[in-house]
Amino acid sequence: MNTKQSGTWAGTLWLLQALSGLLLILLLGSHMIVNHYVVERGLRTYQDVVNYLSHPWVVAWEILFLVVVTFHAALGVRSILLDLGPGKGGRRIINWGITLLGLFAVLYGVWLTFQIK
Amino acid sequence: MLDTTRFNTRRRQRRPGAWLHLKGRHVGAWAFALNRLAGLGLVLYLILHLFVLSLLAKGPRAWDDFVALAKSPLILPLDVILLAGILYHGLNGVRIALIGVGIGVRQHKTMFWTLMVIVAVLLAVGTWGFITV
Amino acid sequence: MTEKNVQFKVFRYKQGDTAPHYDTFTVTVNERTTVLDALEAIRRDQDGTLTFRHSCHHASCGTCGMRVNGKEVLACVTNVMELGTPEVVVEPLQNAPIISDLVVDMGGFYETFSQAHLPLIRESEYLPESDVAEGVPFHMRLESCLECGLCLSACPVVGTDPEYLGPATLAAVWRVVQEPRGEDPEALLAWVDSEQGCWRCHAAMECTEVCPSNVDPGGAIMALRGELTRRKIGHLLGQG
Amino acid sequence: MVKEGEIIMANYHVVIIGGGGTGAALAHDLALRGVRVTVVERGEVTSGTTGRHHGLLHSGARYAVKDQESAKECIQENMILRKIAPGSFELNDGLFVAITEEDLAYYDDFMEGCAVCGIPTRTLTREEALRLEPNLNPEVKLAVQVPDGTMDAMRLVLRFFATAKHNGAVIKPFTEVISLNMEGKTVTGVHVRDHTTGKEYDIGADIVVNAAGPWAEKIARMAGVDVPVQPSPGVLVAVWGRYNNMVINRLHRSGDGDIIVPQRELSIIGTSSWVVDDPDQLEVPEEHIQLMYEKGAEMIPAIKHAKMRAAWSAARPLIGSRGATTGRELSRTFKCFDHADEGVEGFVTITGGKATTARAMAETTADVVVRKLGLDAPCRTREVVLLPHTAYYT
Repeated sequence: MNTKQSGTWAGTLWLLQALSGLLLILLLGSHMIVNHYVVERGLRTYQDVVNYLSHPWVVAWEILFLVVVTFHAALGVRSILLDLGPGKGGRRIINWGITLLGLFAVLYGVWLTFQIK
Repeated sequence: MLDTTRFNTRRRQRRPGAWLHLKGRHVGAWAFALNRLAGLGLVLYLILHLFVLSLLAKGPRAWDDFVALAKSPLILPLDVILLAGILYHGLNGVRIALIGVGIGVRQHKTMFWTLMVIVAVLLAVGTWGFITV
Repeated sequence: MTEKNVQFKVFRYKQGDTAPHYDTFTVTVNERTTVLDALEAIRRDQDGTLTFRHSCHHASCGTCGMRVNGKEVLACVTNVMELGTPEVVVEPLQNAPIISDLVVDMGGFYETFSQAHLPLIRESEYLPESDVAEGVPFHMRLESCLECGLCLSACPVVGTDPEYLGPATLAAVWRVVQEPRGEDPEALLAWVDSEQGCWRCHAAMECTEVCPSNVDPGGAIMALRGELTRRKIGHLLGQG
Repeated sequence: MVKEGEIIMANYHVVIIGGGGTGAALAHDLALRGVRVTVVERGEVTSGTTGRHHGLLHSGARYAVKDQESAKECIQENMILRKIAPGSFELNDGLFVAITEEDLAYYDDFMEGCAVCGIPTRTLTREEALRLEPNLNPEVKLAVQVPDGTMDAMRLVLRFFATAKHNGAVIKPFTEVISLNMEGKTVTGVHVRDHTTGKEYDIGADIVVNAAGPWAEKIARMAGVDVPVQPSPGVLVAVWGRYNNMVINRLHRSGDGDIIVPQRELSIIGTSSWVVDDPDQLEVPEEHIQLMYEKGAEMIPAIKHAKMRAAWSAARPLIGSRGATTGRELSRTFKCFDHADEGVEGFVTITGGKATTARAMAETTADVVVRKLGLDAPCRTREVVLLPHTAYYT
């Protein structure tokens, strides 16, 4: 029997992709509603953004959003690349590449949050 | 032997664009291709969005100039496209997640069209919001 | 019976050719004529070198799978007039090596498919209200899957990834899980619980659309995922 | 493997013309006897008559009154096939149903014929029959259960091919015989055209076997001999849905539309019978399709409104002189011709028979072939279990 596989991770990742997608509906929904409607007339000025991010809960919420959206995006891109049949070595490169890019995006976002004063 | 010397020399061609060959295909394949295109679009937007946010690090001037640009009516269609992508990818994603664990597999087309109605309604509401806000 | 002339634009390729081409043949058809009938008429009356696979002529053997006007069909049950096009384009299945003209090599398919160890016959679902005949030692019927390869040709993922197990094999595994008959469903479930197995599918459901024999490979793949997900969650809960 | 142009010194080489059930079983038989075999087939294997039959594993009961030679072959082969090809059949038995008083009058002859031929039977009352087959015509008078079955017309044959390949036989589909190579009055091989490459070449052979079914006459003529084959087409109709569990036959002298075979998602009604000169000219006459529906509905009324899946024709290769009118009067038995009798050496024809008796046809033919080659190799195909059909491709 064919045993070239990456074990049960495939299923777990698929489930995480589905769950992160469902979570994003909540997170992205609130991100858009808050950013554009709750703050009166939306986050228009730099000062608006600074005020908005002055609440620690807001920062935590936005960072969570960033983490989940990056995770979902990274897995999605990985899935597209895996569909191209990259072979064993290719799969390893894709896995590492996607992980590093995702980590970079998250760290950059967190760093950015603390740049705004 | 089925004359394998000859048969095995011919390997099947890979078709990396197979998912985009939609002629003669059905709703499911279209839904999948659109989902992937929307997803790719959203990844690009995410990168762009993060890049734009770097303006925040450069201080109020840079940001406020950008917001002024983003408020121009020329950007509105792009906003609508973005919202359409988000709504489509999100709601079709719900469908894929459900059928992916065996829920409503036989009704997947009905589910698709129902969700598309919801997408259309939300898109209309959202567009109205863009115009009026 | 009304008759009319239909143009058949047929994919042609012989080993050694630098590139494939299309030949056009005119065939007189009536309301009963199938694409397979037309191909036989072409070979008999116009070009004896045309190659295509066929055997049972009633959608039971699965050999005459091909693409007609861009859709995967069994030529033997595809009525020419019902296609409604003045020109009928006939091409080989996708995602398999071409041997010649409309003939593709099914070897790669069977290499994967045979690993599912699906027996040719299955338990028979008897007609409602009927009994089992006394003295019949086994109550079985032939499996529904014709092994025709239409699903593999229509699948958007098989086209891009040669290592993907593909809808027919995954459906066969699901059949064995449902009805093991001496095979080991655990080993098969472990086999398909992989990147190249049931998780590779994107639920485009083209396999189910084109299946000529009600196998519903797409449903089978989703059922495999459901089964594996239940097990995974059960495992997590059992540990937690 | 026999390569093109390679001269086989080690042992004898037999070329079989025709990749149907007979050619497959013969390739398997000869390969087991240690003979090198090449099968050439004009199209895909089983694309001629073999694949197109209704998929009935005959018990022989159908021929038990009028054609007992064929009936005996059938029951004997039926039992052998169950042993050597397990898993290839729907072993659901068959019922011969008497619908009319006239059918009932045939019962005694039928039972006597089955007894003579060694076909086991069990008579069922009307109620018993309807309990087994609730879709039967409620007018049914009685039914007789016999060991019929459903087979996969192609895959059983692929199992013969797969096993033959495994034992060294070479199968060449899409390879059409253009002419027979002859030295004087001896056939020395075949000149073929490979339709996958468009190239023509010769294959040498110690003996060429003509197993071309209804095309056997055409091949024989290439060697200047004649075989009495009468291509006799029949129409079959497949409808969606399984209307019966068992094979349903009409209890009467064989006639049109008197068999319904359940197969996969379908039920198959057969057949009609007429005769043609050219087995490539197979019509599917509209009135025959209607006849299948009508006659089928006499046994299972619901058939009348069943949705049609396919209608097609298959040409039986019956043995008989030209001039037969319907083909029904011709025997279903088979015959092997050693054309040395007509002065042509190295050339044997096998024809007639049925899918159920393909193995026996092969045994008889292989006996003739090894005798001609001067070999002493007994037949082993009664015992050797066949490989699965997938092994043909892998």
